[in-house]
Amino acid sequence: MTRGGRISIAVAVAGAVVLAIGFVLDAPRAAAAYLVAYGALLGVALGALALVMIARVTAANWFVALRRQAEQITATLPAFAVLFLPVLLTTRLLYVWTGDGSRLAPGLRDVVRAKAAYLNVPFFTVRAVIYFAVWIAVAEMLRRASLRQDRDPSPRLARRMYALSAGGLVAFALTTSFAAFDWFMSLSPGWYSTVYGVDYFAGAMVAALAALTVVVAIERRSNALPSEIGADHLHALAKLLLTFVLFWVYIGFSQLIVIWSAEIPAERVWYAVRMRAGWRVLGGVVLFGHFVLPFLALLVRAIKRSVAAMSVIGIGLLLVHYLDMYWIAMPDAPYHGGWGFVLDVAAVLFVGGAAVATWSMRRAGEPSLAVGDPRLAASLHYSTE
Amino acid sequence: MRERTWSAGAYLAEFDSADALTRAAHAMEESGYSLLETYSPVPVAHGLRRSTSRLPIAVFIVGALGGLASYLIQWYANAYSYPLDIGGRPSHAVPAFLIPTFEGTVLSAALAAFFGFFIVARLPQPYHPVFDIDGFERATVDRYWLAIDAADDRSSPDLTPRELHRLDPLRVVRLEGGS
Amino acid sequence: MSAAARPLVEQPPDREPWPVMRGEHPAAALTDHLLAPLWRSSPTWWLLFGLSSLGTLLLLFTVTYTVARGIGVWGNNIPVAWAFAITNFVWWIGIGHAGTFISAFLILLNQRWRGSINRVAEAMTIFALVNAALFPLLHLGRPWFFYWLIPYPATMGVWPNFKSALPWDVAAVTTYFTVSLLFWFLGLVPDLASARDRAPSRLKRLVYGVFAMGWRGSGFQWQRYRVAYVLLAALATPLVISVHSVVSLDFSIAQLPGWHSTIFPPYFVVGAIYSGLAMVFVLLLPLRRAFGLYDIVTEAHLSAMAKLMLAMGLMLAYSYVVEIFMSWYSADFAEQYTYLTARPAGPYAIAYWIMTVLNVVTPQLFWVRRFRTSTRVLFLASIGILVGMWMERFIIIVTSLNRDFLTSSWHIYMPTWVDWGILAGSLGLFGFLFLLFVRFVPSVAISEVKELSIELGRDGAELAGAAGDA
Amino acid sequence: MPALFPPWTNVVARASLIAAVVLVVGVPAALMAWVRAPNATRRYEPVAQPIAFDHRVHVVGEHIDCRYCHFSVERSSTAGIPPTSTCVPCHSQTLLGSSTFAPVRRSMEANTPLQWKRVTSLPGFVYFNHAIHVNKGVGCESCHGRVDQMATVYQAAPLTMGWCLSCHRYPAAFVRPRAEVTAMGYAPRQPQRVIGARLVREYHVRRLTNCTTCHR
Repeated sequence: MTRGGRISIAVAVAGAVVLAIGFVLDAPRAAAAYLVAYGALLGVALGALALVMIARVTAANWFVALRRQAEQITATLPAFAVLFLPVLLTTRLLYVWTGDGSRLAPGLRDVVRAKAAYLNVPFFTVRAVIYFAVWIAVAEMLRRASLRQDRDPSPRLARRMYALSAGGLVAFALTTSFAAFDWFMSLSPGWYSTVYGVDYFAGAMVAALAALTVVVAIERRSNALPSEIGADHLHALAKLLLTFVLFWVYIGFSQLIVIWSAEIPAERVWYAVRMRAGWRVLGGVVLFGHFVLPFLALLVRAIKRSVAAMSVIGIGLLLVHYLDMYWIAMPDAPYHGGWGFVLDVAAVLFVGGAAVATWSMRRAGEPSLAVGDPRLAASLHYSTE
Repeated sequence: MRERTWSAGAYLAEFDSADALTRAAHAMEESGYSLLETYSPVPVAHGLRRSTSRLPIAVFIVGALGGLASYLIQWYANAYSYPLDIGGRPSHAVPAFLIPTFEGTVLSAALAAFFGFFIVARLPQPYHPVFDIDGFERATVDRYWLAIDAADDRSSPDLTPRELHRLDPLRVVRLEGGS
Repeated sequence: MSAAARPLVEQPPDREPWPVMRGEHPAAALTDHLLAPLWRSSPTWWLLFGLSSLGTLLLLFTVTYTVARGIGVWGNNIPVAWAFAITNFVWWIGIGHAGTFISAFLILLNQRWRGSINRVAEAMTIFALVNAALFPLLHLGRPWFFYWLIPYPATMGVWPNFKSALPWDVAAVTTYFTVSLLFWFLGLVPDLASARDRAPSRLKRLVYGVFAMGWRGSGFQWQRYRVAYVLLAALATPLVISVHSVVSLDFSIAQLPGWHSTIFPPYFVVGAIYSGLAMVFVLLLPLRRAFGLYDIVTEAHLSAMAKLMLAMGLMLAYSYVVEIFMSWYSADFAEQYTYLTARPAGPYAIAYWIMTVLNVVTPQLFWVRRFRTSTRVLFLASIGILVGMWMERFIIIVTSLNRDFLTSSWHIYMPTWVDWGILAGSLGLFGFLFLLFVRFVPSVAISEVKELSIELGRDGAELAGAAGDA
Repeated sequence: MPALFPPWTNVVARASLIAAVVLVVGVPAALMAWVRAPNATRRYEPVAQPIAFDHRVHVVGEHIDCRYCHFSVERSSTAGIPPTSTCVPCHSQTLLGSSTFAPVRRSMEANTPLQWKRVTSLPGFVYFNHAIHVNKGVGCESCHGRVDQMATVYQAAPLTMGWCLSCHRYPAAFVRPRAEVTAMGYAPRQPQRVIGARLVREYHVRRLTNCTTCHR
């Protein structure tokens, strides 16, 4: 195991200890902190999976050189399946639709009762199992085919990955959306938004591209990647990141303008809570850090081609992605402010540490390039000019 | 470098491929000419030194101003001059105003890019001295031309045509200046 | 083959990929071949032109009748205040999306194969927008006051209400039309210069010369041209997304079940590109045959666009699924009734099921490689998708309105002959404009195709790459 | 072969582009200027009446209050056009026999009203009430101008909607004490700012800018 892997295990253990103490002291707050960290970090893995599949079906040649790094991020999905257990065990603390409805306002009680066929813990669990089964199956099959291709560059494998990606995207779109509905949207069980699944996907794509940028930057520095992968590949990655930053703000704005203009009280309340007091400030920070700043920065060609600048943008976007998830999920979760922030940090350390440890363990010994891909040579010589 | 007018006249050589043009342009530049221009039916990477276009910056600025103007118009109209209470939404309705602001930004930026191009390219210009050359019509079809300003320090009436001939062109033409 | 000239969507690797261009084409012959339709017309052209002129006359008549008598001659009545006109508006403007999407988005992705089809798609965009703009104007009732929607210092002292979607529409559609036109014209300039220099008569040389603006293809012009073209493409791409999003807000910012849904903006954009691609096929396939463009518009193009259409169809199906699920999940009676009863089993159920089958099932054909290149399948599927997308807008508009909150005000909408006449006439006008276009404007981006042919080494010449510093 | 276009076409091309820009900007600008011009709003066009009635003589010369003839202005939506019988009492002594007065005599004998021509007319879709304006302190002069100086009355205000709204939006800038409503050449004794604010409070003047205030 690498040094990085050992450090991340230590970080995860430290986070777990603090989180465990938190559970004893204030279980609902700890559960909420965990869900937010989980949702943000799961997005990175899911986004990476989508990225691998999209790049495959759109014949993005430049991406071949970076494909292995993206695939390795998806290798954390089994860990996320295990890490989902705490969420499953704390549904009673997190979701007000559990239980007999005594925790709900009278008006909401009828609404929740009408959805009981969908919002109940057994079905919730079954669905989660299905989501993870789909994600892990697709990710692992793609990874296995890709690794096998390193030794056996037969077109049969490429064809298999192509078909898997095309079908996988369909399954991915549905499972990811419904996972977002189940795990985050149902935190406020009276509220619903049809674009919510796309919104979660948009955030996940930004996070995955940011994470990939950081990984590529680190590997460039440690010379784990060939020197051909340089400014041009970073440039392409940055352009894609810019696209998804815009996509994220577009989807977010779509949801906002529709709800804001119609002013249906049951819908408006979601934003009303999030546009008050500290949440408003946090929302402003997210808007600025997730859109304004990266948008302006990524317009500049020199920034798109600089490893250092792109690393900063990548790390920054990952942080803001967490804040975005916080702003989306936490106002509906049991939140009391105060020392709870310690638990938020602990949860990030735990989930993040565990994910990074898995990542580092599973990638060990793998070639850092998809050496069997016939397009690799073309991809390495990719030029944005 | 700007668009050339050949007011002092020019020497032109005609080639039949982009490749030949590129080679010729490099050769002439290496032998010390600096006032060169090419004419081709498709964009050719001839490697001639050129200034970076400032069009993107102009487009960014005009776009930003256009967006600002669009927002101010809406603010003036709906929040200042004639506030109307519609659906309980505030008079200064930021989310709503953002939509025409976006459109205004794109429209002004696009107009800047379009007209900016015609201004820097000095078009429309139905007449240009090169059009007086017999057979120059094929420059938009399948012929590639290299032109050297007679005002170039290195140009001379007998040396330059000879140098051009050495590049194996289809022909060399002398364009008289002074018009 | 350079990386830039690959098709958008990957070919199955165990099969020989289709070339994006076939055969050897000397530049002069290629230019003349692509310019040929400008110098002569065929009997087929005259026949189609005559037919579409009749359609245009029908439009002229029905529009004049509508303006003279008022929009009472349409079938609309409260509560179905929006019906055919707005359906046609959304349909046409949706069709107008593929053009800029293909030309602008694909140039950003460096997809050089776009050069074979972008001109047709862009022209289609402009003519679709002309048609689209007609309908809201007529729907105003007093179309001569359209300028009231523009914020100008009026003697009335009032301003448009920018919290309404109507001025948004005006801003979005006029911006889109203007930018599409500029983009189209900028792309045309080098080809118009070729036309000027190849025209058989002095009059034609003069006419094309005026529009070519004195383009002479100098290195400086080409470099700045590419900068401006890429800039316009970069601006047009978010614009194209914004336009149908804004159109979707006409519906979704209301509180009506069936209209009020947050997924509407991306869902409408997807549907727009979907129908637009279908219209590109409907126009391109006959054009390919008539002008003998088989070497330039190859199976690679057809397959890539078919895959794009499949992707759009799947995204559309996703939206349908989420909407239906969410209507149930909302636990709101009106929502549930609209999506689960009124649409699938109400008075317009036939239209609903036609829409679902045509939009969701048709594109599934394109999972099969053979169908992606069969012109017959592509053409018929495209017609089906165009009909399906028209039905979708009709369903969204009419079924949401006709069963009002009060059962006493329920009303069955039926179009009148004027409604049908305007729809048919707008198709006529579209054909009319498009036929004029193919007759007088180069319908393939000649300079781009030539560049591609040089790049692929099919010209005997080698090109070092694109000029410019973009 | 000479070039397709001679050199002078460059000048023509540029000039026509400039002309196009001028047209695109100039035509709407000119139209906007035109609708504000007196010709378009029909301001200052003296309207000939069936009898050569001179407001100057009556208002300045005889100090007759507006309300003497326009009797319903404080009670009704219309200001009231004087019937023939309003003229006769004073004029039974003077002028009644003159040729100028022939229409009045005819009207009196035939018992048919004089056909006065309307000077200030609003479109049918505008609801306008004189009484409310007068009672809230809007002077006759504010809309009708210095009638005391008009030999033949003309429309003084542009009567555009923007003109109406300019007062409806900021009534405090225009209102005057009720006692001064019919005064011509009225000048506020204190700054209008002070008086206006006070009167708006006192008369309960509201800022009525809803569409339905006038378009009912």
